Amino acid sequence: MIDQETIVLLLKGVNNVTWQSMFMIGVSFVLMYLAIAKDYEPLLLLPIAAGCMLANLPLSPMIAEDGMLKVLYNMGITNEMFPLLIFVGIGALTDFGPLLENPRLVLLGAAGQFGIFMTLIFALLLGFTPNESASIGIIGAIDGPTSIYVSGILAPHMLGPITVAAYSYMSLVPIILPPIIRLLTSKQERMIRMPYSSRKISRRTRIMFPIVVTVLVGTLVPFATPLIGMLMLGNLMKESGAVERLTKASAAEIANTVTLFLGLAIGSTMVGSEFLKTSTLFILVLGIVAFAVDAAAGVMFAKVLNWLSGGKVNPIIGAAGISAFPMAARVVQRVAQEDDFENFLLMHAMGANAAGQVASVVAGGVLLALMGAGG
Amino acid sequence: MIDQETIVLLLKGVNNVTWQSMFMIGVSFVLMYLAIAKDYEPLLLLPIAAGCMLANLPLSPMIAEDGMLKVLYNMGITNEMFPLLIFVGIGALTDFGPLLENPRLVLLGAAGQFGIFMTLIFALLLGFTPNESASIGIIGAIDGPTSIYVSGILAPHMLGPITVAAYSYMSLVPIILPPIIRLLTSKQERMIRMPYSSRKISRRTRIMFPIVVTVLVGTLVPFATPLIGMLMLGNLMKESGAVERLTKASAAEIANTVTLFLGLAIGSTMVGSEFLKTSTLFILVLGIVAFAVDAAAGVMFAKVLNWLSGGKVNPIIGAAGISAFPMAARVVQRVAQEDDFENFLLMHAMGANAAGQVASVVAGGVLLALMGAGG
Amino acid sequence: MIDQETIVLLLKGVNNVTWQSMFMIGVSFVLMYLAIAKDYEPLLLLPIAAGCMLANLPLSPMIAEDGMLKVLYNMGITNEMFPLLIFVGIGALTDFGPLLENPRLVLLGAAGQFGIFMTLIFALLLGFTPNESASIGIIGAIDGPTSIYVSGILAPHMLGPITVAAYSYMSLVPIILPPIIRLLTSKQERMIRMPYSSRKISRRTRIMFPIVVTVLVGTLVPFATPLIGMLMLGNLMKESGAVERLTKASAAEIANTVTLFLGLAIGSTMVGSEFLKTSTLFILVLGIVAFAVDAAAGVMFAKVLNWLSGGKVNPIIGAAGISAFPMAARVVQRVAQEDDFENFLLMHAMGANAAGQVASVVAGGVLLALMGAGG
Amino acid sequence: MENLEWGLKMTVLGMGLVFSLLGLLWGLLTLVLVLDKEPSVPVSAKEAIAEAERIAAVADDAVGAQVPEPATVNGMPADLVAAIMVATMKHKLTLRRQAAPFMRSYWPGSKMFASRWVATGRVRQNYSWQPRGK
Amino acid sequence: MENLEWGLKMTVLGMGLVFSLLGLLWGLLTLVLVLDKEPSVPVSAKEAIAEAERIAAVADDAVGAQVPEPATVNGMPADLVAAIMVATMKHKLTLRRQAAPFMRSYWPGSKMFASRWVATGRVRQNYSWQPRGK
Amino acid sequence: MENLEWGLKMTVLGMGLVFSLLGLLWGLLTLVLVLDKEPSVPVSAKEAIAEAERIAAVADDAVGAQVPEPATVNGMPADLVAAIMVATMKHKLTLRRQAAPFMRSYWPGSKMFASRWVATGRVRQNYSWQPRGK
Ligand code: NA
Ligand code: NA
Ligand code: NA
Repeated sequence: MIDQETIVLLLKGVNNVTWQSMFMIGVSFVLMYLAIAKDYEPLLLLPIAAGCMLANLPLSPMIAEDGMLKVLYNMGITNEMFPLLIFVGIGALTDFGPLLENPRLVLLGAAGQFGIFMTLIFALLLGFTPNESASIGIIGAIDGPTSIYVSGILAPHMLGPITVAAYSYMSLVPIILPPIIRLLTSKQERMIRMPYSSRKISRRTRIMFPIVVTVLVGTLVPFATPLIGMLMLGNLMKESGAVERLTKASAAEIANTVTLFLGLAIGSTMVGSEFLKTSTLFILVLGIVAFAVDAAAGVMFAKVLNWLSGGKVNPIIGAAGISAFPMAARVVQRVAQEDDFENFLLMHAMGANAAGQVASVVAGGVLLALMGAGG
Repeated sequence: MIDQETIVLLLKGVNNVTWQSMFMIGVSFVLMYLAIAKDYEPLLLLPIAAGCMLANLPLSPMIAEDGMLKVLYNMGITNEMFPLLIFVGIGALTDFGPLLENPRLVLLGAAGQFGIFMTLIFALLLGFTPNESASIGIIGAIDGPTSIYVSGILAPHMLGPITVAAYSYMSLVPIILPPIIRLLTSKQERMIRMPYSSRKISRRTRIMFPIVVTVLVGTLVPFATPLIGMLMLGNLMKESGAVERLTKASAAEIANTVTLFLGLAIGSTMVGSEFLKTSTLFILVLGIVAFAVDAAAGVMFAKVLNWLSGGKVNPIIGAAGISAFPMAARVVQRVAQEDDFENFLLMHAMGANAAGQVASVVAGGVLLALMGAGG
Repeated sequence: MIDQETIVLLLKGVNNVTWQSMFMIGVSFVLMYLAIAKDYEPLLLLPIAAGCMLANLPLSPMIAEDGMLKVLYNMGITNEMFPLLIFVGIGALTDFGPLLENPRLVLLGAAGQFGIFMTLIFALLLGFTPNESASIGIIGAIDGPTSIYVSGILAPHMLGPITVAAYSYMSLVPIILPPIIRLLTSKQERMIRMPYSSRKISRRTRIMFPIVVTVLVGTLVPFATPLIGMLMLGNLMKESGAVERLTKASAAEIANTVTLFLGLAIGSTMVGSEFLKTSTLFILVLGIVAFAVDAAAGVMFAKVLNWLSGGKVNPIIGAAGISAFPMAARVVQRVAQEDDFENFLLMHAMGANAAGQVASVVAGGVLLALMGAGG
Repeated sequence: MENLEWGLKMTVLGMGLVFSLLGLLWGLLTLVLVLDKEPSVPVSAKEAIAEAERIAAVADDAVGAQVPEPATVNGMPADLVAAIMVATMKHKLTLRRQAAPFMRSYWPGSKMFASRWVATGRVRQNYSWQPRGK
Repeated sequence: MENLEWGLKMTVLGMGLVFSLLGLLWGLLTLVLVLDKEPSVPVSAKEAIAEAERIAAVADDAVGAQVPEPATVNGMPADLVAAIMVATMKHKLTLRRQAAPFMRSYWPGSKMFASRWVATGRVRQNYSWQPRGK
Repeated sequence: MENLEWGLKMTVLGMGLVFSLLGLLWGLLTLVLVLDKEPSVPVSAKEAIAEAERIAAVADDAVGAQVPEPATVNGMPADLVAAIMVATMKHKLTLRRQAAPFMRSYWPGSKMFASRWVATGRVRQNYSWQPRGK
């Protein structure tokens, strides 16, 4: 009664298990461990891990034509809508006040993007194509949606490892930054206190800021328009105070839904043959390099500013220019307090940090422009 | 090292700034001002303004193929899903009780749609095509989703200015109505008091109302089925009390998300060459005409009812028949109190107002039927 | 002035009323009655009823090309995304603890799927095609999303009646189960008390459970990967405790939105000619059969376990193996208390019930595998 | 003038249809009310207006129904007016606190959606309009 | 009868597979529990049922899990039964109020999702099932 | 080495553009601040840090901004530090309780999103940064 054909049908799944797929499922377990036990950006890494696991099960219908993970990928990754929507939510929760009070910190954000280009060069030397190299470099933006957006355009086949690297290392900022800061600064430098002055930032200025940034950046670097435009849209909605329902929806309901879908879709790209290359290993290593160079460049540039200002700038706030808002600023504050518990740099670091957030997006757009992508 | 080609690439954005795009960005600033500083329907106008600004930045990737604003447009404007989903939320928050207690007010809602057709004629005389004229006329429905739905079918190239006109003028109802009411009524008429009687509206009647309206209108005017069906679906869910989770989701999460997406998508249609025509100016002027004629027709028809009833109907409640629920009713109440502080007409005005809501949708369907659109 | 053509246009709607469409609108009224007055799964049945009503209005634009119900259908039914998303939400609210403490209950869940295959045979004998028969049989999974998923793949033209049957009968579980239980068990059997022992289920075990189940089932029955994967994804997010925002979004915002869309889309498939066949009547009858056979098989299998264990298993907990979590378990507890108010079986029944939930999904995948669907 | 003629035809047909449809609705609603057999009882204008404001306050939450008017009623602060109304009605009502409708309560602590009429609404919103204490 | 034969084959194969898979799962779960080395301790039925009700109350929130049953347990109002159970268990428990699970609290003030068992659940829901006070 | 050359070119161009753009932004912001004519007033570092923590606490809610650090500040429990800060600042501030920002309150009762700095934030978050009591 049970014929040959039926048995073949029943064993189809088991027969299609490959060592690659088993390895990738193992990778998904590692990601789950990092997300759940180590609390590494679980909102992103857990869905990515789940997507990876589901995509690597034998004959997975989820990545077949019309499979749900495929549908999600086409819904928001192909057209880059998901990372942009997440940016609206981030903008709705970001207060650029520390930067507005202290605009000269803006340049620290620029310095913190140096790792992008250093890493791009290293990647080129390792044999990656220009587009791939730029995608790996963008890990140095230290900003999830920017990394996803840029690499999704330039090298979609590397989206998985780049996103994983970007978010994992972002969780490691508290571990990566302190040794670099200590290596590059003397105790005396780290103990520099910076005075505070406060000025009221008018509501008008707060509302004009996102508009000015959008028009300025969008006009000079059209490729950056989607990234900067969506980040600043969220901020405009927040600062306007006129559309609280939409602000809340962007930061909560939309952000949560999109994060789940985005993570699953990105995870589903991590299938055996494409992922299991030495290139993936290189990406992971180069990602760390990008973070480290960013931080070092930020600190060194801040040292220059310190010198120019006659010793008034504590160079460690430069490390906050890498973005990773607001985590990097907190780490800087902690490092400062290790040498002098009464040294409060947080607000200055937050300013540099907010500048880094803007600069990361600008750098993403600049990179796309230089690659001439899309037109 | 930096060659000619690179420089051209870098100046691409600046070189593509046109006076049209600058003008449109200026328009977006005006809309932002109206939304934020003047509180004109900010939930719609702020996203529209943002969409307009982002679409008019040079070489904007957001309206390119697969650009996010294009994606949103295709997601819910082309197929009219967004305005319909907003209608579900409106239905879920609308209480037709005042109309159910006082069904004869229904006719006041009909009279308040006269501006649609007057405006259509004016538009024809100004040289607009029949479809365009009907789309401009529908501003007189004084109902956002209806205007978007109808003009999206008949004249999608005019969606931007029509939506902006519809929502801006809706915010101006408190300014537009009073002078018209005062012009057309004597103080004596405005001081007519209307007695109240109350009857318990059974839950069964409240549940049957949306069903009956859907079947009646949908059968007689199939083109109105989507509009009336979605409005009444929201109301049915609300009155049934059986699906509170869905009612809440429709009125909050879905409504908020869709409003943001809808606004951005509509704003993105407002690009230079299409918007900067005298026709846009005509649309803005004709929109005001539509509002005024609606209000006047409502008041005049109420005067007829007053005459027929032997002086028992205060003619100013006719002005609430234009829809703009519940704002128009409140304005009517305020006007009444200016002459007689003890004159409470609000519940009657709310009945006319709810009738106007239904009548607007019916008029939208009738207009589509008469134009033979789509079918 | 009003010509022939215009009159034809105006009467188009009325002229296109057919007895079939009127009958289907009547069906939608019955469903509304069941949903609102009888509280039969209103979250599903009310949207289904509304979709059915709107689709059957004459010339309904809602099911035309680009009509909203069509758009919703293509958005999440064609690709099966909606039922899968609902599964994420169910997983996020299901606690498999009772099963983990008492793993031998797992087999009761298997027994409760027997109705699927019995019903399949009956359907074959009544002349349905194999695919149709399997789709009807899957009503016996007694699990909404599984029924929708499987029948959506095998026999999409029967999606309407199958979904309606699945959810209606699920509401009837408290009425269907007790007589079957009483018929197949003696009072003495029903009075068997089962002792409890409790063990702490470690967080690690709770987190590993969804992962193990996904990999095990997904590897052996690839067709079950989407169903089991999404159910277990929700459970993993819940048990990990690391992504509460996503867990909540899955169980609330996403679930609510998808439920509304899913119901409307499924309702829209219930149009005259396809629905009004004797086959629909057969489906409704066979659905009840499936439920009854499931329950009977569960009880009989529990009797075997009771015999094997020397009288230590109360056979009525077998009825909870059908799934319908957690309702079936509650019904079992109620039946037990009728004979002995001090007999507390609920936790055991919950274990069988959770096993039934897993087994239903497995059975759905097995059925798809056996039909060789999709490749 | 062909255009004008067509436009007039549209107007006559359109307004005719709108009036016919709403007239039909009027008939149906009247019929339903007759079948309902609920008595119609006179109520004071103040009671009616309080109920009307409750309904309006809920509708204010709908997208596209913002109220840019100053929050006054004929020069008096609206909150005060509402408070007075509430006070005058209170003795007629039994307050059913626990059934506060979900529309108003999902973001508690925030006044995000609260219009000036919420105060009124909170008191009465759980009643279908039956101020006779029925 | 070809159909019947095919159907029977499906049944045998299908139920065989379902039983095999769940049997395999049984084995795996038993193994995990053995590795976990947690002791199994007898508990009273009342404690067990209270915990079970807590789990059921959370699951009631899932779409497609509505409970149209009358809210009684063998004729007694369910709330009362729950209250009694809670009262008898209370002295054994330390109440951890602050950790009220988010599932129940997102629309506070509303009883929207609250089944009759929530009262029970609210008391115990923060415990993994370890009524021995472990 | 063609690659290296191209890479260096990218670096020079890229960093040059990023610096130019942010420099331009610096200029614009400075201009705006000059036009705003708000005086710049010295504040204590503690006030500044409390405000900074408030801003950071809101940003923590953003996806991709989780804080896996141990909740201590130089060995002291963070909550304690926050509490001390709050206490030292409290006498300078008028508390505007009713305006608790919606970001923090949508799932009340749950500590779901609350970072260790929320305690600080709750006190000051309704102020734009103007600790002079302006
Ligand atoms: Na960066
Ligand atoms: Na109108
Ligand atoms: Na089942």
